[in-house]
Amino acid sequence: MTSVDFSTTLGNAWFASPVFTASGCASSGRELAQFFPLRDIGGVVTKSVMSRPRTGRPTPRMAETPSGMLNSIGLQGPGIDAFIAKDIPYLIEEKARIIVSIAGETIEEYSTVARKLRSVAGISAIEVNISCPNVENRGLVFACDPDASRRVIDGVKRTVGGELPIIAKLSPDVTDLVSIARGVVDAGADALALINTVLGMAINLETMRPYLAGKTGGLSGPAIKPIAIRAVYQVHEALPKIPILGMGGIATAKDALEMIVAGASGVSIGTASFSNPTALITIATELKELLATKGFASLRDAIGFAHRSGQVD
Amino acid sequence: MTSVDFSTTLGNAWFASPVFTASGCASSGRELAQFFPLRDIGGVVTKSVMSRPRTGRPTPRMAETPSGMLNSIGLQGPGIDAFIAKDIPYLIEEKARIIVSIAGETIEEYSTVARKLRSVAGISAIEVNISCPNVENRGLVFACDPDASRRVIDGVKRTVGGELPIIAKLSPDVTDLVSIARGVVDAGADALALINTVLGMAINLETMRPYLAGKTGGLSGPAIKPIAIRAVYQVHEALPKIPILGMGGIATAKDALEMIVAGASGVSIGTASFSNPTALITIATELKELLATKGFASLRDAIGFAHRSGQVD
Amino acid sequence: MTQINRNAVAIHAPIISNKRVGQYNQLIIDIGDLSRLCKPGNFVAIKLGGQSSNMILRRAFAISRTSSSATFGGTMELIVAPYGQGSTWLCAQSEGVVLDLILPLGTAFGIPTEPVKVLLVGGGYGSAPLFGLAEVLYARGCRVDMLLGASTGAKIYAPMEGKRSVNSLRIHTEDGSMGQMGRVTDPIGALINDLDIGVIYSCGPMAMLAAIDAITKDSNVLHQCAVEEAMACGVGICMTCVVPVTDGTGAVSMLRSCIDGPVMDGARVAWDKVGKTL
Amino acid sequence: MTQINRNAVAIHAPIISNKRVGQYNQLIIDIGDLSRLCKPGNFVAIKLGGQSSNMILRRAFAISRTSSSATFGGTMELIVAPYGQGSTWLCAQSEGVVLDLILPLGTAFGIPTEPVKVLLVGGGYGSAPLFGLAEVLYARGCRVDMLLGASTGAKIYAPMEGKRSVNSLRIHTEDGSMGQMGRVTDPIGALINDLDIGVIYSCGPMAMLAAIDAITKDSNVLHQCAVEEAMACGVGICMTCVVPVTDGTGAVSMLRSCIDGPVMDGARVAWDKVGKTL
Ligand SMILES: Cc1cc2nc3c(=O)[nH]c(=O)nc-3n(C[C@H](O)[C@H](O)[C@H](O)COP(=O)(O)OP(=O)(O)OC[C@H]3O[C@@H](n4cnc5c(N)ncnc54)[C@H](O)[C@@H]3O)c2cc1C
Ligand SMILES: Cc1cc2nc3c(=O)[nH]c(=O)nc-3n(C[C@H](O)[C@H](O)[C@H](O)COP(=O)(O)OP(=O)(O)OC[C@H]3O[C@@H](n4cnc5c(N)ncnc54)[C@H](O)[C@@H]3O)c2cc1C
Ligand SMILES: Cc1cc2nc3c(=O)[nH]c(=O)nc-3n(C[C@H](O)[C@H](O)[C@H](O)COP(=O)(O)O)c2cc1C
Ligand SMILES: Cc1cc2nc3c(=O)[nH]c(=O)nc-3n(C[C@H](O)[C@H](O)[C@H](O)COP(=O)(O)O)c2cc1C
Ligand code: FES
Ligand code: FES
Repeated sequence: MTSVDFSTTLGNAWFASPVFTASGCASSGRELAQFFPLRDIGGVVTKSVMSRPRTGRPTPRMAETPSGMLNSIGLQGPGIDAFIAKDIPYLIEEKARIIVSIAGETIEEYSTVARKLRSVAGISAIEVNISCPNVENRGLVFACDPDASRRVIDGVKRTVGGELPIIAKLSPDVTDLVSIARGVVDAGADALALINTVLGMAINLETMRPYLAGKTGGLSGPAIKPIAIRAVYQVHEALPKIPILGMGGIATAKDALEMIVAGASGVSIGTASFSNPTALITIATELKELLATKGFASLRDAIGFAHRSGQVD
Repeated sequence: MTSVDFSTTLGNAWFASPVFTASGCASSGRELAQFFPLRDIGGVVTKSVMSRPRTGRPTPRMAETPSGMLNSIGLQGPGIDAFIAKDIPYLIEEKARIIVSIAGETIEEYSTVARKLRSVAGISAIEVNISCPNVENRGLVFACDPDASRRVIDGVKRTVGGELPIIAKLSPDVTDLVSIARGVVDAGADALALINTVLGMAINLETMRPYLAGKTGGLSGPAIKPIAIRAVYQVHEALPKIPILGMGGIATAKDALEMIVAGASGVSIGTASFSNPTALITIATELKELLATKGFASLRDAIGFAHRSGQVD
Repeated sequence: MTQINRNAVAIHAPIISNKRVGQYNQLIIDIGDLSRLCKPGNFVAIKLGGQSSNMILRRAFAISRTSSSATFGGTMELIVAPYGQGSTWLCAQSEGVVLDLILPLGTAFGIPTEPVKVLLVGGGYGSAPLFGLAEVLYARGCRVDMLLGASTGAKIYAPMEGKRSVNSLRIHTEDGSMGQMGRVTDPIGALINDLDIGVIYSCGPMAMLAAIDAITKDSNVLHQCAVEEAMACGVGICMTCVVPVTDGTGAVSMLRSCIDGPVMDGARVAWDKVGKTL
Repeated sequence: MTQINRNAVAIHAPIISNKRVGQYNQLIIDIGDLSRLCKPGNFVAIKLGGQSSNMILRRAFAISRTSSSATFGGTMELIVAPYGQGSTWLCAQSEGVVLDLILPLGTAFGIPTEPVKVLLVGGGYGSAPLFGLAEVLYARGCRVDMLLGASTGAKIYAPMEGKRSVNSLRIHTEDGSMGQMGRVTDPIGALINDLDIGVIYSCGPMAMLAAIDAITKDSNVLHQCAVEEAMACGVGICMTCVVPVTDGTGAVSMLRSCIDGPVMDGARVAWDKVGKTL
């Protein structure tokens, strides 16, 4: 056992471990609980929940790509009421720390969902997934529109008040990620989640059509790790005081450490759990050892270290 | 030998094969010529040349990533005068078809380089690499700025006149690729090259610093193929009449066909040549067979086929 | 709410043999005592391509049969069609290679408590789990008739020893190169009447399953089918593998075929909505 | 303008043996007649991780020695440090595995036409090509002294049979676990005088090469060094592997170490500009 202080904070929320699930990659938590106790990880980031139940996109919803995969789930889910009634109590019973991811099709929907969560006990933070099409603006993804992103976060912040930290989850598919990040922070985001999937497509040469029923899908997995590391590095450089939950292709403890020294205060593990359901535990255990090997007394010392470590020039 | 008509056109330029090198991935052509005759491929897209000689970025200039690589060469090159004096005559002697890629730090520099090329015989097209930092606008990459992209292409078009086709090479690192594409087409681009590398970073855990001396680098290789396919599909859907030179992660004939049915009139092979110097030949041979197997009488019939093929719905 | 198969564990297990059978490979893998927990219909998720693989997802394979022997604690058989990158890699692995597996996963075929007359219908490698199933049904005293189909004869998987538990075996190929020419679903209607079938068990392409449902819909024949949707995780956490299923009230919801399936009640699958927006 | 090694070809060749030697693996590969075209200093570019590899680039390895035998047409030896994903994979491959190679690549050490006194300096696996070089120099009648260094004893590669072509062998380790404690470059100044050295041949980390240059700069000793920059292609088409080199006039340009190197004239490398913006 190493003596590294492994704890981290996102806004005013404290977590014993910096390793979290990624939204949409752990379902309700029950399935992973068969492989490890949910209280052993930093926390469960739940799949993005909307105001009403959703059946999501037709199948095929996935296609594998080199060192990555495309998905187009379309935010299938039970809706916020059923979620609060069934999923939250289960996670509390399992003593899991909970970050609830919320989504919406309108600015108003985000606030509606957030309002229902305000009075629910046992939640540590709200992650706001703004990578959704805005039905009020030609389906333009909120996270790709600086103004819409700000307004979503502003609405959620006003609804939730100052207590629950708000984590704004951004899309990398933008020209100027730093300015989007600045905008949502100005609007009240306490932390940022980087990155959501990258828009991609694969063609099925048997059918000669896009593989996914939804045509385009979100690219995740190791293929996007360099994009994620760059995003975290750039945003941490511009906004060094804002905690970042880093994700995108993390599959090993080394990947997690790369993300942390680039500027992340915690990491989410998504696609890696699909092939290795105990990935979170392996990564956390090895990350702790790796931090010790590299001479860090605490996780905190490693956050953003790549920006500070001795430049040879 | 199959009887598929393998020829393609980019603007008013005709090529016997749709398989080209990618700019910056074939040096001056001499090195690949040791592995196959340059006249056997669609054409050589030369590395982006600027007005003056450049030494480029310090090393390390590369880092491997899962199914991809990052590079930060910084447009090392001999400058347009030496290029015209030495490289063009060599390629002509080898009977290679030539697409000259040009770059600049200012809108003026692009025109200057284009002006020198105007009177050079033996060139089939000019590819304008607008993924360069604009020194007159805080280093903002031209291709990320709709206005600057348009002005570069407009300048080159005015300089070159209507004869040589102009191919505008775009960066995928933008919020709205289609609008950038529309802009450069309005400004006179005859064709588009999609995609340039994706901005990324890798951290060296030995030094705890970014691997590349230039910190960020361009991600290429199979990892970005889904992003490239999506880009080509989206742009072809919006601008079906504009020929596209598709690239990004093509390593096999199947990859090339995916790109073509997504909407590309030709493909450039970049990173794949690094591990397999004869990749262009293998891909071209197998692509021709694959087209026949799939029942296409000509390459032309396959271009954008994924947009037309029977929808099951 | 359905849960992931409660016996599921991740293990490393060696290949004991790998033989070419027609257009398939038959792999025998030493899984020890776990073999007793695998039921016909369950599947295994396998990591493919080795340590530095560019394939980041597991592939699912139906557990064709299990057995226990003196030499090995217990083994399972897989029937693999070498098709794309992953299955081709798997078929190229030789004896002794250790595989990374998660198993058993998914639901199993329901076994009737009393002997009934059953028809097993398999398409392509879909026949694989039917032989293990036939053994169990036969042991229960059921009359077991089997119907296998494929595009061509080499894609029919019907091992000699498998036929022991089968009262009759009919083969249909689309090109007529083996058995009758035609689709495997063509004779089902007649067979139900002639053989007085009570339950149909099926495994194969979704179109085949849907065609069987169309035949059994207005009859008393039960239809237990193993569906096959593209699966990213196999353990219920990704929501890629969903199939539209109707509940008692007629409402359709998207259920995960990796944990609510692969074996499902054919009558409850909303076949007309597979691959469509609900 | 420099050209890629004109003998370079892409081949598939089997591993004949793979043995652990200290912290290295010694691989012998059957390359047939190509062995005659490989010169000390040349390297080979190898594809790693198999068909479905997530490693898309080849790795370069110095050709340590070549030989021809009765059994095999011709072989080459590589000395590989299992370090990251690629080299670990390579070291795990057993006899019979067929590798995908491009060779020979790069420049070779210049061999003096008359016998001179030479000092060969190797750091870590950098000593690998020096034994093959020693054989050639020794056969030319040169007096060959060798100096090897590493952080620790297990990282010294100095095979028994290699010593046959060497008049003296000195070892320096930073932790003192083998030979003298200290850096391999510490004794060079004295040795040049004591042994009346005319040419230094070196291979190892860039910092070691730079340190040797600092010692030889103001002397008459020639310095032929094999540089090592990260290489994406190995055949001159990517421009990742550049080293700053001065021409006659003092102008510095970035030359590709895969085709203008790896062996370069140490005096022409602008050591203070390596890894810096020009
Ligand atoms: C529950 C379940 C059980 C399965 N059981 C088996 C089994 O017992 N034996 C078996 O071989 N495979 C089985 N599969 C399919 C298997 O998981 C892989 O999809 C298959 O091996 C192809 O993987 P790949 O990496 O070779 O091809 P990929 O490159 O991943 O291609 C996969 C794609 O090809 C299609 N495809 C897969 N196989 C074929 C085929 N033979 N002919 C035409 N198209 C095909 C798939 O629908 C998918 O779109 C099963 C899948 C599921 C979900
Ligand atoms: C011209 C040339 C000749 C070479 N000759 C040899 C040789 O004879 N034997 C050999 O083992 N390697 C040799 N290398 C290095 C080899 O190409 C690979 O870089 C090495 O095997 C590591 O690859 P990897 O995939 O295991 O590690 P990767 O994960 O790719 O890591 C590579 C990184 O690690 C650094 N690195 C590589 N090896 C070590 C090490 N041993 N200790 C510390 N850091 C290291 C590299 O500088 C690079 O930054 C040579 C390289 C070049 C360019
Ligand atoms: C199948 C799947 C479903 C996802 N669903 C969501 C979601 O509901 N909400 C969200 O914010 N992100 C979602 N994501 C994105 C992930 O949370 C994560 O940002 C992304 O996958 C990158 O991380 P990874 O490479 O570790 O998977 C989903 C990703 C996948 C692969
Ligand atoms: C080492 C390297 C150098 C490159 N240099 C250039 C360049 O000079 N000009 C340019 O337009 N694109 C350049 N590119 C981008 C490629 O032309 C191509 O757009 C990109 O690499 C995607 O294709 P690929 O995945 O097949 O490599 C370079 C790419 C690499 C890997
Ligand atoms: S395959 Fe992931 S939920 Fe079924
Ligand atoms: S390694 Fe590509 S040019 Fe040298």
